[in-house]
Amino acid sequence: MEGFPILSLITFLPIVGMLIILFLPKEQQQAIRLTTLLITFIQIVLSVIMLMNFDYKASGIFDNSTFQFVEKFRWIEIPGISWLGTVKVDYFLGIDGLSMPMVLLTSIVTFIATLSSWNITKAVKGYFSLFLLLNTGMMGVFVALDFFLFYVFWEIMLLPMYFLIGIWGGPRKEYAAIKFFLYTLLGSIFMLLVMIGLYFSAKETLPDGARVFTFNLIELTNIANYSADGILAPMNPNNWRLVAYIALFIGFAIKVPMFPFHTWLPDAHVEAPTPISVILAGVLLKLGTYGMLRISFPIFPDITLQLAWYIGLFGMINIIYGAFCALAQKDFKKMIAYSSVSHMGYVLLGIASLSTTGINGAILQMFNHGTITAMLFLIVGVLYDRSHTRGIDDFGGIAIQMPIYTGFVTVAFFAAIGLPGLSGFISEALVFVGSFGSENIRILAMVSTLGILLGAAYMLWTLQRIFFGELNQKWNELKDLDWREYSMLIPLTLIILFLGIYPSAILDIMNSSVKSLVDFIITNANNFYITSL
Amino acid sequence: MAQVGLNHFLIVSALLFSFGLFAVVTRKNAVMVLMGIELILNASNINFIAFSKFGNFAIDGQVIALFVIVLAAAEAAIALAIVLNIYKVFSNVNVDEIDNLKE
Amino acid sequence: MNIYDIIFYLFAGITIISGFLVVSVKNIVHAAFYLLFTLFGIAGLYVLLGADFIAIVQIMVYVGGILILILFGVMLTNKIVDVEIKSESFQVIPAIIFIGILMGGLVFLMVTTNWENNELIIPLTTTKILGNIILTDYILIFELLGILLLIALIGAATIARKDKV
Amino acid sequence: MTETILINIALVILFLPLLGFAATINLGAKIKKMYYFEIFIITATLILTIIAAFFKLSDFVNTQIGSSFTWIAFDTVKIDLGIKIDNITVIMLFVVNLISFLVHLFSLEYMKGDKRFNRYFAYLGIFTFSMLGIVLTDNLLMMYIFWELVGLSSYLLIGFWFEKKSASDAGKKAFLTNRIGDIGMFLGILILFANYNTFNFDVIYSQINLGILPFDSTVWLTAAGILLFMGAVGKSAQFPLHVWLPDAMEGPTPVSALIHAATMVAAGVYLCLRLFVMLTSDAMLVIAVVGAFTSFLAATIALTQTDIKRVLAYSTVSQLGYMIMSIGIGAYAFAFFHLVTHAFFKACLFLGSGSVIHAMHHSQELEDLGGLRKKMPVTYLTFLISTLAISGIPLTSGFLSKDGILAGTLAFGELTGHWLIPILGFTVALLTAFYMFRLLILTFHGKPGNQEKYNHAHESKWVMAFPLVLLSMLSIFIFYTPNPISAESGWFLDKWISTPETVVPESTRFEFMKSSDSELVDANFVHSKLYEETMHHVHYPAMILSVLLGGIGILFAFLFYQWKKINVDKLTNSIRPLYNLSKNKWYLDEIYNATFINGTLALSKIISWFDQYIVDGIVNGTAKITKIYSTYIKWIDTYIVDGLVNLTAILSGIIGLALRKLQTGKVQTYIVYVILSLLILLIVFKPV
Repeated sequence: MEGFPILSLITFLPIVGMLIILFLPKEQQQAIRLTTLLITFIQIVLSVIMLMNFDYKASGIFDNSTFQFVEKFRWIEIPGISWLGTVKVDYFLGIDGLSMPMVLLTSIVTFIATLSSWNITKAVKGYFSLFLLLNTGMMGVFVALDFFLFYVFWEIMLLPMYFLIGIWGGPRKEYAAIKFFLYTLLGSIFMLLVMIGLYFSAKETLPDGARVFTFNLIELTNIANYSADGILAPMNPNNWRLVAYIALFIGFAIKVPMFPFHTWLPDAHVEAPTPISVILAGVLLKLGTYGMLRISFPIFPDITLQLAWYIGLFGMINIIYGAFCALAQKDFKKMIAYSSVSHMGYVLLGIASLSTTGINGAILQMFNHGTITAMLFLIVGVLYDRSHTRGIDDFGGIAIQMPIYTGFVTVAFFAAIGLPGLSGFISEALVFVGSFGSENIRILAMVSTLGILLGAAYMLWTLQRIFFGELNQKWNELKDLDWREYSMLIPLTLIILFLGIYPSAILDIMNSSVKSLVDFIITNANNFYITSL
Repeated sequence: MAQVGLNHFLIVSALLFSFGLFAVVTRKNAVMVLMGIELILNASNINFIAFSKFGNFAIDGQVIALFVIVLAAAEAAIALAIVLNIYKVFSNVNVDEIDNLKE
Repeated sequence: MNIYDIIFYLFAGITIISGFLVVSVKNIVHAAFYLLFTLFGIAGLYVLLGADFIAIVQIMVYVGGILILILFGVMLTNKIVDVEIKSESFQVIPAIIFIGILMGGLVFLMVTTNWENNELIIPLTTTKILGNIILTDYILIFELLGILLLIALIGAATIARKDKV
Repeated sequence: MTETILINIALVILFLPLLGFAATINLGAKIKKMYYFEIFIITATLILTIIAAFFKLSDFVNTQIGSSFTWIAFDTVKIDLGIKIDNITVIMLFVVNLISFLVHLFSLEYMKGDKRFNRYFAYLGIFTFSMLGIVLTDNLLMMYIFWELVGLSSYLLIGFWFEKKSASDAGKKAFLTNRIGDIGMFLGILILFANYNTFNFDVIYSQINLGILPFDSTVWLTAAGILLFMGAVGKSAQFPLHVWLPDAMEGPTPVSALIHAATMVAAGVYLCLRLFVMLTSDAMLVIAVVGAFTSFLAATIALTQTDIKRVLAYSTVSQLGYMIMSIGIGAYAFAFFHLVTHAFFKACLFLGSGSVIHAMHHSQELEDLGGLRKKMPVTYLTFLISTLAISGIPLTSGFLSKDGILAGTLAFGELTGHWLIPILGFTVALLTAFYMFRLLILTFHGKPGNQEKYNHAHESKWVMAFPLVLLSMLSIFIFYTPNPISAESGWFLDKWISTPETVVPESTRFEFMKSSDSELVDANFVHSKLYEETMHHVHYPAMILSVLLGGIGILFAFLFYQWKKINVDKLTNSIRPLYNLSKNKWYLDEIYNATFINGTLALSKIISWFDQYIVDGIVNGTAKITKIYSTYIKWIDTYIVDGLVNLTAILSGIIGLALRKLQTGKVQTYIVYVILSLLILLIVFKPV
């Protein structure tokens, strides 16, 4: 695998696909769909190849030499602007145990979402072009190791998402799309500010010995690279690190979405077409927490330690608040959307524990939530396609009419509830074990267990209202699943079952990275503390 | 009068440039205008070569001068062709009467 | 005053005087002949500046090419029978004022500017150097000029063609 | 037979039902007769269980066998899963598999013609698998995993007839109520894991034994014990979480027999047995009080219920309360003993009621029944034997176990002064005998309530009768001990079950459980000599009292319902409030509905409103303010900024008109302008 640019390939393959699609005539809808399917399938193959060549012992995080499949060369270089110094941006890709599961998740979810896009009939060409562009953006964020590049990919995602919701969405699509766009853009602005602040605070040493300002995420974690008067330098007694951290955190929290920045999510989900909801919930929400783990935590270990309790607090609020909101919803899709809010709370709680168990659990939860929620949205989509309504109370007794579908629904719902044997359980359990074990947020963890109960309550109540009881005669024409829906639901079910029984398949990938992240935060936070004294 | 140096050449070129411009501005006949332009181009060429000798441009100045000559040739050819066309249309080549650009 | 200076003033005088005559005489044919002298004078200045090859090119292209072309233009646009080929001037007074200001300004600029002045020893013959540099550093421009000339050739022929198809 | 073989057999026993489930659920839609596969699987499991139990109880009776593997490992965390086979395990295995087998058989006839027949058997399969997992596990995590899985299968089976709203409601209620208990249990597990970094029972106990306490405090140890007990409160339907079990009777009757009477609800008791050694005296007292109160509460409710299955359900709750109480007072062995005997006779009672319901075409109200003794002799006889057993009449298994528990409560009262517990215990014995015989008389004696249905009723087929006969046989003392009045000398208690030594620090033990008071007798550990002696000492008084109370209860039942010497209606009228209290289950459902359920729903509505109008309102408000702001900006823009621009335009127009004069249209003029301007620029920006 040495030297083969597999990360660039997996990232930019969708762009190639997009170009192919742009050259296809508009009428060739089937060819367009098949191209997209092929591209996403190749991505799965590539990520599996990556997984097979993945070194489970290499930790990454702050250690340049242990990143894998690294591609690095100068992308932008503007020499000699007087006060700026040499502006240089690297094209720097690489993965470690944090990003590998996310790359895997992205390729799986996009593949499933492609299948689910089959019944999009409006402007097929445009849809799939944007879809593939979105795909590149997501992949890019997970593999970029240069802040600038990260930011570029982050923004690339935004635009296609805006159009995908705004053109192919439901009745209030414009509102939802613009809300999503503005919200996320707000987050991006915060991120941009911090990015620039970091840039002028640290310098990296080039191989030829020159010292230049840097966007390199790995170099930014090294305290030795900061200049003493940098605005975000830890040893600067008047530094702005706390403010920067909060700004960055808000930027990521909007994506998570964290209370009180979550209100774009229900609207976006309800209005977005099914495949886009799948991607939104399956991948996009993970970007926020991934960003925290990749950027906030290693670069600001001191503040992270300082604010861990608040992160945990917001995690707890998310869990309980989201669950209560979900309980009150009358719209099936909105209910699932709020359940996402609740489930992402577990991720926040897990990372706030700053323990290997908690963070392992959090990343596993990110993966599991990706697959489970993807499945939940597909399920909503299946029902919506047939009945054109999403009101929970409009249904009743669907289990009689669609028994196999109900079987899949049961699996997905119980996975979301955290039933042992399905993947959701082990990640939630690890999050709780980790956060309870961390003395700092023990109380929060104890309160959060209420979420387990509420989660079961809203899920089962919905299950009952839609599927059980007498068959509502309005729906006695509904057909059970067709082959395409099987092909979407069965792989996800298998993944959910497999990870429920053998979670180590994902846990082993990230063990060493998570461990070194936690060690790094703990040791460095103390160092920083001493220097700032 | 001092030793002949850069300035002398530049002054010659400045005068030549002014004459050329004067021709361009005042003469009615398009061919005369063309001659004025030739003068202007030559004036600039003198500058190029003078700077080539006295400035920092080394041989490059001469090369540019060469290119200017070539351009001048091309320009003359095209310009005369245009003049012929104007003549065909207006039956004279007096530029002051050809003011369709106005209004 | 050494011999170099004398030769300079000689050529400069030829150039300026004949240049002035070019723009001041009424008869176009005369003006064209004065232009011939001007071009010769400039060629002499080139020689003084060590640009032997350019000087030759100046004579060959300008005198042999452009000047002939201009004469043809004069002939073609004035009836030959009309012996008195004259060209009138207009707006002479304002033009003189403008040009006077311009000339003054230019000379002022030329004289007062603090030019970098480090006189180079130009080699005796520049032809070989020019050839080298044109075909290496300036090859692109060279090629483009070639194309430009071709375009000019075709363009001139097309524009001047009698009947438009 | 070696230990390895035994372990392998145990694993096969565990996973066979899972195979049955997976095959039946997936192929059930295609293959009509798939349920035979499930029957085959359960039969094989039962045979293997009998083999395993036989060898364990003969060859390895005093050894504990176990095996584990690492499931998840990272950093310093290592999560092992494993099984542990001791005597309790194999006896439970036997009980679960036997009853499961009999219920499978019974269901063949009972569920005949149901459109989801295969799925029903598949659900039974996954239930059996999960229950066996609980029984076999050697650690808390796996216990929790299977704990949830039995919850799932219970949910699926209660809501099996999901077309009925009451059935799906009951399933949901069962699952959610259990979840409340599970949260407590989960927190308890978290406390232990956070301190000992393992889920394994034995490792945790050995750590506690070394004096390592959770967070270095006995309070946390007590808390852990009580929190874990909360899991049992949910699963074993103890007050205040008992409300789900009566509703769970919406499920098919064989399911009630298997899950909600014999096995799953006993899982809570089983958990407490596993936890017994780490319970502090405070935790034990809580457990004892909860158990005693539950058994009393349920018994009073059972007095007035008119649905045959509900009476049995409340009697189950009551008996489970007995077992829990028994653990709380330290009568470990009798708790387990009662679990086993109760499993058999209560399964028999439920299946008997199923037989009646089947015969009466799904009529289960007591007023429709009556006089079935002659129509259904086998059912009647087996029902009678089981009723005698649950009432604690000598020569039955129930007498032995119940008597032990009551003696334990007396001894406990004598040793600690908590007399409330024995008083409640004996009251319940009286009430149990009364309401059980009320049920028996109203069902089988007297006149038929519904003549038409009565005429069609007939004795059940052998697949339904055989389980009844077998289970009622197992309610006779001889299977447990040769001595009909004391179980202590029987193999069950003497050889197989012995009370383990508690590991909690001395300061947190009951006075009578101090280690100075224990000794080793015949390789069996006697955890408290004083307690044993006291129990012996009170044994005969307790026995006489309990038989007497049972007899009185039966007598009153006959007086009320058989001979009608006392007018029931008159009596109920005179104690109307008490009657209503009992009839309406102490209004607990209503109270819960009004407070917790409606409270939660109202809270969710409030929060949702808050979300929609406040949080999102702020967002939209910001947008609106921006919009308003922007209209003002637009005004400024139109009239001031744009005004300036327009002014500029007008000005430039005027200037342009003036300057137009300069425009001659002649190229030359323009050139002059250009060059002059250029010259000016050059002069102005001339470098020095």
